Amino acid sequence: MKRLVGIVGVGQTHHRSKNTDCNGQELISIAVKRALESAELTMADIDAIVVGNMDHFESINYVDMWSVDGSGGYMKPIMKVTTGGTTGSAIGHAGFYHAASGLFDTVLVIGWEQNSESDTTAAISTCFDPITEREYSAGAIGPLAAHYIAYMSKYGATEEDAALVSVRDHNNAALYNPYAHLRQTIAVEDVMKSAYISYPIKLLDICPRTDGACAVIVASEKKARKITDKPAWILGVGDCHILVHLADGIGLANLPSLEIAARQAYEMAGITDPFNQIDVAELYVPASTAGVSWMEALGLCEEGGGPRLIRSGVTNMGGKLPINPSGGVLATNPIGATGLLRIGEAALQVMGKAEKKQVEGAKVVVATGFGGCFWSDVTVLSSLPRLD
Amino acid sequence: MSVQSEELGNTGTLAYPSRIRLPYTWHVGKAGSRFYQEIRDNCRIFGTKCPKCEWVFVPPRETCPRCYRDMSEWVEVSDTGTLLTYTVTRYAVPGIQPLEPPFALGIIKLDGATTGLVHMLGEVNLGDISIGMRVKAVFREVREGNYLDIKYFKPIRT
Amino acid sequence: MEKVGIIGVAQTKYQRYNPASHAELAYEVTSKALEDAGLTINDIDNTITVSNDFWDGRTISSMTITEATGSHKSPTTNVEGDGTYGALMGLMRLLSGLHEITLVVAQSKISEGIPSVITNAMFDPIYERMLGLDATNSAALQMRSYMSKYGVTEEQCAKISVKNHKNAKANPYAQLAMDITVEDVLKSRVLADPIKLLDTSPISDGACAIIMARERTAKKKHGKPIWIKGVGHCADAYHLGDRDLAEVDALESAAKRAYKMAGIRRPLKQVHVAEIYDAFSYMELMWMEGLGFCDRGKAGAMVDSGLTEKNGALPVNPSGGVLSAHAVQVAGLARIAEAVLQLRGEAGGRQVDGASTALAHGIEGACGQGHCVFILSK
Amino acid sequence: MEVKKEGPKPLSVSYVADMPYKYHAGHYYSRFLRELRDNKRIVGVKCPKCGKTYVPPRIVCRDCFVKMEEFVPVSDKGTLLAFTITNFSYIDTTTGEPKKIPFTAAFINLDGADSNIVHRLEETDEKKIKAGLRLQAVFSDNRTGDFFHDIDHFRVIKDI
Repeated sequence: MKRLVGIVGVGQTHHRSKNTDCNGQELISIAVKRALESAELTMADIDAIVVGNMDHFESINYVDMWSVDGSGGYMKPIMKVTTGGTTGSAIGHAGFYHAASGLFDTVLVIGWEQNSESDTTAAISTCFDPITEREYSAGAIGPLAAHYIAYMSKYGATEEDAALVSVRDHNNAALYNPYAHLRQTIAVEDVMKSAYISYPIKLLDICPRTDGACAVIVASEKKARKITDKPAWILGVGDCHILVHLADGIGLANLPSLEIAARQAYEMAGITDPFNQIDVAELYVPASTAGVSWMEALGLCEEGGGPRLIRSGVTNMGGKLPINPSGGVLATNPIGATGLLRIGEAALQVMGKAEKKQVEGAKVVVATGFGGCFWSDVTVLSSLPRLD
Repeated sequence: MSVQSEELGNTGTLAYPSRIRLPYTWHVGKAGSRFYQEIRDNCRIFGTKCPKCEWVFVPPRETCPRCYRDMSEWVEVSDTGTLLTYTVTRYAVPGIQPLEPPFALGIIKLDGATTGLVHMLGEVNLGDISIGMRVKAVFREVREGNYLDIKYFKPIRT
Repeated sequence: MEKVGIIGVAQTKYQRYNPASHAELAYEVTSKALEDAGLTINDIDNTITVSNDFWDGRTISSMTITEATGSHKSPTTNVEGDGTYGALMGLMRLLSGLHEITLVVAQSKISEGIPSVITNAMFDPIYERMLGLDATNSAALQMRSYMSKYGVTEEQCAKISVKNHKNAKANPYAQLAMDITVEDVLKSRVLADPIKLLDTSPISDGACAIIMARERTAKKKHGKPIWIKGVGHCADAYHLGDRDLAEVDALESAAKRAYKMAGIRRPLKQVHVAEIYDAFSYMELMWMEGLGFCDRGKAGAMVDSGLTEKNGALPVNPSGGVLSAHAVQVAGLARIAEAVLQLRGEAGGRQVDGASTALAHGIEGACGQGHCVFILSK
Repeated sequence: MEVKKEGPKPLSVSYVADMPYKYHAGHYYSRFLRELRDNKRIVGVKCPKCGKTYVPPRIVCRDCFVKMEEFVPVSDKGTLLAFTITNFSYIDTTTGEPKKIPFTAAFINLDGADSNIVHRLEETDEKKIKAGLRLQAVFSDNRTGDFFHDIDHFRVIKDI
């Protein structure tokens, strides 16, 4: 028998580029306390903990053990899950499975990163094969850029389309999300005028590096209903981690891992018509170009339909399918927390607790994670326990 | 610059020598900053006390690791204490050790603290260390606001 | 708990230098475990990998073995920690009812890095790390604390090394199989007293994989599934000074949870063989206490009685344990694999007669801060 | 975090984490590195089932999940698929020193290979680089078993 599992609490720090006044454990504890508070729980109510980040970003080994002072893991079951950029979504899913297994009722999930403690680009370079790739691999921008070049020529997408995504996300962050890291409104010209990082991707097309943490409380159906009258039910999860070599990411048509993970999550959730069934999406978009092209991997539009959707304004606040009301990854990127923020923000939407970023009547929200070597995770949340 | 691949023992395969070498700047945080500043500026050692379990934690923390309660009460503890356990490290690991081996490490329960503080032991014959020994902090002359501002703990007569 | 059975296990031989790369090791155990279970990669509907970015020398090091484990072909995640935690994550996926067959793969190449440097990074960078702490000298602090509190002797700890290295002689996967005496251990080079060279585990490369399935599938796919009856995990405080290092509260809590699930009230009687994480000789004694095989402080006497020898009433580490092969992230998963072989009756020269319930145990962090306990049964 | 409380100025602790590793090349990369070093030859490995050739060679075919054992040479010429010119400095983790910039990371499909490699393209002028360019490996004279050195870089060639 499959068990229903819901999110009952969400907490996050005010994300910043450099967090000089708290250490990692203190950062975690801010998010955890806010999550507990939002669910009106105390640490005594927590049965198990999942934590995740990227080891070499802060150079801490066995972070599950180290985190105990901040995560509340003393004399509790705690484990670490790490999958790179998808860490945040992977820990969210791990929390889901903790409760869905029937082994634990109330599970605290924590993603965090203090990127300012090291040189993030250098740390990212250590993701790549030390013998055949690391020397010239500073991130995934190259393959992302190549992909968008191909997408532009095939479907008539433009750099301006990507700029529209960037503007949408930055402005959502600025106008609606007090926790976001970058909170300045921008215009398409600002994006177009910013310097190329790797043609056609420009500075304002890419995500920042952020210090921050997010905590989410996941509970079994019985517990969830006791804690709140409006849990965010996790109806679907999917995870697909496809590649080993960065260079092989070049040949990918769109993002197959997202398509596969979405298929898994939609099937589980009973989503057959994503564009019409989904009310809001919190997408892990590492560059605005991906914000144009990856919507089709999620089944939100036909092949090549990304530019049409973006230009129409459908994905803006007030549109039929607002994407990233929180401002998303382009505004806030504490890497180990980033994917969990998508899930947390999605949960807030369906719980009706998203405050200024609330999309009225949001019932079904999809959240995604991206990372590793073109890996994807997809989560479907809803205020309804099932979609019929 | 090139890397010289090496034969890996007699396995017939190669090993590629490299490293992950990166500078880090860790934020000490609120409680830790005050802890280090008191040591640096005043040679005084503080802990924080949990309102629930009443443990005094050194180094101080903002949240009780046991009860997950906020701790706002600062308590000065003594610079003398009792040795709970110790070891003498006799092997060398380049890059991570503060002293040439052999060197002694111990866990010291400072008078007034509930928890132990791991630190080095100095001014002591390495064969004469014993559990229960009374020790006192020796502060560095020039202090920088880090863990090594306490140079080591030395034995005191009881 | 719904029944989940282990239907495939595989290990490499553990070696000081295994010439295979991470991916090659992972592929070896993946394909062997599939063979053991009589499955192909297409039967696997989700995969858990186990990694550690420090030991592996790479960020997102699970990426290294994605294709070699076939994890790119099914829903997947990666647990960073001991292999027992990976198995637990795999178990959860099956218990959710959303998956049928889980592959769990752990691999380690400890010989690539410098263990002291890597374990130094377990300690708080703003505090204790600057003292040059590592797995060995922190364990020495614990061993001394334990011996002093309970009057356990270095000889009693040495007996663990003697027993486990002897047991390893019957384990074709073990790295350090040898006949040594208590005197050899006591006279071996002092690393961080009271820890001597022969109290420590070796540097090992190796891998382990297990395949588990929900009850119906397990029965259909395999003649001798080994059932998971209980599991528990728990963490102690982080800073060494916050803990009483002579005590095993976190392990006791993890074990109690696992025992309760498995209906075990008298572990000493009801567990027939235990594979536990003896990274250092003294740890086996402490973990026996945390697992409730005896009262606190009494494990030394229990070992003196010979009860944990291979032909004793409760053989502990008939495989030779971690002291005989320590591929770090693998070591707990290897304990599960060994327990499965025992319960199948396929443990060869290390077979314990009549074992129908076994315990497997993994640790996490410094001085056994975290523990994970599995109870398995025929 | 958002409210600055009265209190001492927060401190930080800085030092270098330095972790040496001897990465084991394993059976597949060892063959790859030896062929480069000893014979100036780039080898891949071919899947017995689907026939795809992977460079660098690896144990298992991504699609077929079968063990690959047939090593095959591929060309030292290939096609540029994509590139990134890195002109901001970051720490080279293999030395702890700032990386020499600018450098162009080129994603290359070697003739005869069904997978891609990443290496350095000599050219760093963005205007002179575009996907589709034909490239050739430039080998070092003194080769040491290092992919990033034994092939020093790739150069643009006039070739169809």
